[in-house]
Amino acid sequence: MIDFQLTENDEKVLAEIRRQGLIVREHARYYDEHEDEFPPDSLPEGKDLPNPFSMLGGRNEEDTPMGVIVLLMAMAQSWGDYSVRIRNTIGGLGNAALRASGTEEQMLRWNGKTLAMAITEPGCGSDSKAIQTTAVLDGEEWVINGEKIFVTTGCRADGVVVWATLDRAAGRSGIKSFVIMKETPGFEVTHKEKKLGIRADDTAAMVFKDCRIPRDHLLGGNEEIPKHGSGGFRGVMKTFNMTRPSVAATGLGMAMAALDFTRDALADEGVEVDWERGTHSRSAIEQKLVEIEADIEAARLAICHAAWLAGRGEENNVEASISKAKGGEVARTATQRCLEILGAVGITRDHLVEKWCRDTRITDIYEGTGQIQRLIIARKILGYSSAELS
Amino acid sequence: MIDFQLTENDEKVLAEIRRQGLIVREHARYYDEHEDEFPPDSLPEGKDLPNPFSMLGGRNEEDTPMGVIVLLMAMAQSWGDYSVRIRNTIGGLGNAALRASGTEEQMLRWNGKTLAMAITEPGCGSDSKAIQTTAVLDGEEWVINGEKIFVTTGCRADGVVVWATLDRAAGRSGIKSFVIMKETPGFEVTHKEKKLGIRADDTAAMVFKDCRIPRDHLLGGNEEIPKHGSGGFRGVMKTFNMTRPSVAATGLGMAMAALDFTRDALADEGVEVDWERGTHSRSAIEQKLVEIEADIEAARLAICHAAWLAGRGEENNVEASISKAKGGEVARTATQRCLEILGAVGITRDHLVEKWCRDTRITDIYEGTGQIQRLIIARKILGYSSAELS
Amino acid sequence: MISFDPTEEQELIRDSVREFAASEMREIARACDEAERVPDEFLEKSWELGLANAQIPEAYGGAGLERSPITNVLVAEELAYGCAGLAAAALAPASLIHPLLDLGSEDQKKAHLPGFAGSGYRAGALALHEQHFSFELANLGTLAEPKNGEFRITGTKRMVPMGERAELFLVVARCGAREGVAGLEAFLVPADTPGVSVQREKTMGLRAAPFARVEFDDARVSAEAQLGGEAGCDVARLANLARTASLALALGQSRAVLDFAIDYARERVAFGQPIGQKQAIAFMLAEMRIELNSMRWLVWQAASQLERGNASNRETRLAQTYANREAMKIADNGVQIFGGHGFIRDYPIEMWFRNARALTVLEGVTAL
Amino acid sequence: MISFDPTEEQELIRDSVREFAASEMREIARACDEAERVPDEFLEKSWELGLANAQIPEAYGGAGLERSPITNVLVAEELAYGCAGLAAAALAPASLIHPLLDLGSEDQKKAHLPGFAGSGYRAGALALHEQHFSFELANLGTLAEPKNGEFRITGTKRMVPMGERAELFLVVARCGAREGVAGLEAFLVPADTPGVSVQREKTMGLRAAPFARVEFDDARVSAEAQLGGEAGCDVARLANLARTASLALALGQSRAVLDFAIDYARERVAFGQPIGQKQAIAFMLAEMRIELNSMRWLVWQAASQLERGNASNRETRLAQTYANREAMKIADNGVQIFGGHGFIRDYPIEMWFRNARALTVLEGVTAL
Repeated sequence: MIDFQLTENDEKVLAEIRRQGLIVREHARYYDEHEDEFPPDSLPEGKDLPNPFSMLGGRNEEDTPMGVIVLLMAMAQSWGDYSVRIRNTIGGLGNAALRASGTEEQMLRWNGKTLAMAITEPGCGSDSKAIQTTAVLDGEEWVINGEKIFVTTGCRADGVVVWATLDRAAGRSGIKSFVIMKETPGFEVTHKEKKLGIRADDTAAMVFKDCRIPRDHLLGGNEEIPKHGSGGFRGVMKTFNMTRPSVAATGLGMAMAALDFTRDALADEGVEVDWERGTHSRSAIEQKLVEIEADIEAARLAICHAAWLAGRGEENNVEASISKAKGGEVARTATQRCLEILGAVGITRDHLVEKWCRDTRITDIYEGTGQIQRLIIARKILGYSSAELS
Repeated sequence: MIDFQLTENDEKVLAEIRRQGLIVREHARYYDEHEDEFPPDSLPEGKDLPNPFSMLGGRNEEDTPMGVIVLLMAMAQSWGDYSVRIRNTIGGLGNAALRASGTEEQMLRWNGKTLAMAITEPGCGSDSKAIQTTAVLDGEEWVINGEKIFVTTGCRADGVVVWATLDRAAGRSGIKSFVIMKETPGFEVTHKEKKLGIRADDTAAMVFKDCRIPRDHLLGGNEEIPKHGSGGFRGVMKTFNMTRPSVAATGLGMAMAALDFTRDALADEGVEVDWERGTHSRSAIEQKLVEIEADIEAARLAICHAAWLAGRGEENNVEASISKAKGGEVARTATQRCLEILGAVGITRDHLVEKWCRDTRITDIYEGTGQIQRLIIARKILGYSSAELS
Repeated sequence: MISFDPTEEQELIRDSVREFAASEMREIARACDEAERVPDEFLEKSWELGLANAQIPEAYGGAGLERSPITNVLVAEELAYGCAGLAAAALAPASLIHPLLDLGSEDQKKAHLPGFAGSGYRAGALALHEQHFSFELANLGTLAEPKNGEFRITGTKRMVPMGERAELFLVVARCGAREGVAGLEAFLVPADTPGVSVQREKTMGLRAAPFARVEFDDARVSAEAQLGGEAGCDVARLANLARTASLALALGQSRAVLDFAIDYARERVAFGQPIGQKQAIAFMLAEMRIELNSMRWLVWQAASQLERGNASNRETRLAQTYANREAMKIADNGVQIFGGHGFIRDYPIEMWFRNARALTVLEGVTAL
Repeated sequence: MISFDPTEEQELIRDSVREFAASEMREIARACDEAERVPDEFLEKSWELGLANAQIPEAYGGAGLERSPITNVLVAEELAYGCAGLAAAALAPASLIHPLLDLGSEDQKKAHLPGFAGSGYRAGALALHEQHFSFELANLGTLAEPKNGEFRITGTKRMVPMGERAELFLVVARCGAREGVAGLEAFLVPADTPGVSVQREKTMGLRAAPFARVEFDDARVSAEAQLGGEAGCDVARLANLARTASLALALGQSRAVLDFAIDYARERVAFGQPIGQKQAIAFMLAEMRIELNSMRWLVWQAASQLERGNASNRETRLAQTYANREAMKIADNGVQIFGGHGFIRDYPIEMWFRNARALTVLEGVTAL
């Protein structure tokens, strides 16, 4: 049955997250301005507050499916703040990779550890097949050498899932991912990046220098290099199809925060959208508010759709990219337009909108830029290989 | 001196064209609905009206330079109608080519003849180096073979400037242009295209079958094929740098007509822009009107700038493409947005706005699509050859 | 819950309409557009399929399919994938039938529904739009004055779908002193009522569907003509049913443009390659695909609110703002991808461009 | 006539400012942004160049360059090409000087201009913006009440450029009963007037330029403080001088972003090619180039109207609508082209992004 209405159970969970989000926000500016400090693992105010994820227990068939509600929760969480959380219990992107591609034994072994994901290198952005980091098997150990940047939660994670190539000549097929824990000799986190936004967030640069890890740290365990073009890259892509909608959801939550602030601030000054009216009897600002809200809603539904497909185990390659492309674009433009509406006072640091505008700017860049997503979509709908359309 | 104000002399000429344009408009719908008929060479109402071009005599140094005023006149003319004119005295695009590349003798020989320009072929749109029409020298005659489409004024012109290749292997360098007059055996106009807009306009498809023309019909007279890449194509490009702003101007004139209609119609219903007010005290419709007007003004100035450079004999390759890209985009989107504002009644054929919306849709396509213009601009600013950026 | 899953029944209906669109619409669409007429044969076939009237309950002689705005979105998308103009013609009666089903009194249903449950196509139409360029439902000017137990209707309605052929109009008019939408009511006005005159509209797009200008010059109808009876009806809901239906047509229209453009981009060679292999074209297509998705969920959401009996003002306005804009952009870029061929009528796309511009400014071609 | 030709003198000025931007601004810009301060040394050098005060007539001790809003557009573009934040700091005094030149009474010029014609940087600032999110000149709330031959000024001004350092404010306030812009006047208020308090603003962008929040709590100034004397002044012109100046800064800011992006696109290799050879990136750059041109002519046109002494309401609003939108888009796409590097502060572009967002919502950083 096609439906778009959240149940009471759904609303209850989301309301709790938003309530906690308002607490979290009290700390958001501080950690934005003190980027050398990490937000605490948990806020003292949160001690007696329920964990919204634990509230997912008592759900039934009429409620929004798990795959979708989890992303709505992600939106609600970043609606509070991107970096500061009541408690930081959610793993990094590496944990998603572990869940998607790890063996059962591996999932057990690293259960409870926070794993970051290290893909990007100074010389390669969205072009993951250009990866220079190497993994060479030496006896029962892999020797890893290379440099990674833009590793989210890289400073604070317990370990990192690192993409490295077994054979550069094999292109994408030669790329495998490895779990490397923090204490491993030869693994060094070189610095925390200074950024436009999500400043409190931990974005690391790291170096691997003859870093040796046990043979069974290869994620999934398959050491074979598939024949060129036969899709050994698929495991990685499978991860993306779960993470892309999540990344989009996180960005969109901040855009929602910006719109909510803007809407409330203007309502205080007497400017409010009357939904019964159309363009011909709206003010210019009301029209802008409607347009921003429509964009946000479109992105929200695109994210829900991609997640819904994933939750049913259906192929969602195109839809995951759509959700990321749309979500990334809306996250940044919606916040920019909120500032446009709010004018001179909006760009002061009296309020968080300017921060949300900076924070959301990453959404359309990391985990595959909007351009990469469009390439993926275009190839699929045109039936082209990456050689035919690059 | 940087200046943007039209002089009284300027205004007088333009006002006269607009006055005649209002007469012309009375016939516009008829010829749109009767596309098998050609608008007359001159309208009877125009018999005693001055020729605005003859009004350009008494101008002085303070007036807008000739290169620019001529394009403002083109805008004012298509503001009346694209196809119907008080009198059809202006030559076709072939005449511009003749002026730009013809020898003095050729200019004299075909003086007073209307010449169309035949470039596009069924297999090539914006890709002019893919031209299949051939010209082979046989004694003192060229033998032309090939098929051309989208030849503006091709049905009614006295002759056509045809692009043909002397040597396909030479690519662009092998392409030359030839003047072929209507009575020439082997030259047949096969049909008048049925179109979305500019329906009264004469857009021909034609075939050349062993069509023989005297050797001196080669425009410019230079039979040599320049070495690959040495820019034998430049003559053609030079033409474009004059015609691209003109084509943009013609499209923009119609967009101006659409905005004027929309503005007046809404003013009659009490909706009017107060220029002293900003976004926060405008209605949504006023805001849209301001945005459309800003776009139109931007395109108008880009066209003026490209023409101004051309008039001074300065290189205007990038600016000509900018004027065409901007003009083409604004011509179509402005008219589309006017219809959006005018709502249900706007899309009826009671008014001309729907016609302007159809008519302007060609502006971003012919004489090089907006995409081709962007390629040209990008190559230039990035310093890339067409091989490096294609 | 949030779910994107049509029911099995909805999927069956969608498949059959998809087939109908492929076999009965595509081939005749261009000729109908050029001739500005819809063939009776097509209307009769559409009627047999129950496109506009399948949700009339059995009690009134209908097929008794579940009343479902969501099902109707699916139907409208598939039909408009065939041709938005022909779709508008086939679905026009639904602009009266569905509001009547939702908002009519028992007496009104008894009186009017059986007529639309018969075996031959029967036109009826919502008369909503008016003469003003700054038309807006809340400012609508047609008046229904109660006098001596009658309503006297005066005003000019524009762009009434299938207006020439309609036997019954559902006329939205201002009634009483209240301002805005709250002051509006709808009236069932037979076309042969004295004072009603109908004149064909000439339009830019959707030419296969004949629209009409309908003048009401002191047209008198009985008190029973007021939709919903004495209590009146929720005109906001009526309008949202109509708006969302137009948006559903925009979905199918846009999907078709995307498919045309994909095929053309794969076939058309320029500069030695199919143009689809150029990022500039490929990205335009990706953009269309992205927006088509986004449009669809917004429209489904609005319909889902209507199906739940909610007002759907917000959801409809969001869908309208977004989908109209994007549908136009998709058609416009479709033309651009076709280049010169986008401008000539030997190729399909120019008709779809005109249909897009027309469709996206109308709020009352049909109703969900 | 329509002409795009700067005078020879304007070209000379433009060249020298261009050189100044290259040698004195680019290198220190990032450090100033991070420290949120502008070095005195820079301000003094900018002062020596006469950026803000060269048009003060010789009679008041100035350099006596021709008063020309067009020249000032050229200057602002070049300065902002160096850094919009530093440009705002250097040009802030012009937000007071230029309106004073155009609209001040003879007495006011005599009293205040010599102070700005001296050899050391002297801050003065236009106090225009206010506390409301829906701020709009016509609805401005600061009041100037005439009482006992004085004006009593009450209100909060926001985002006053160089406000902490300013010795004199030009305060726009409502005076008298007339509504809208017609009811506004401007007042010369010394910073040490009792009731005036100044507080540093923390901002998203333009951090090199210290902005301030200035409160006027029953600040009393003499009748002579009203700009233009008893007759008052044309606040619409004053506002247009300020708006167009911000737009001129947006030109230089956008041109710089384009140049950064071109260089990066040529250098950065991905998928085996410089990213500039990809149409998706190349077309973004072409788009920026197109819009940069269009912005520039619209801004020049507005300035040209001001130079002719015309109101320039329409031309300024058109330029504002267009240039603010496009400047933001250019900066936003600049970040996108830089990808991950666009987001980290080791690369320049993130600062330009913040400056773009700040600049394009302000109407009073300086004045032409």
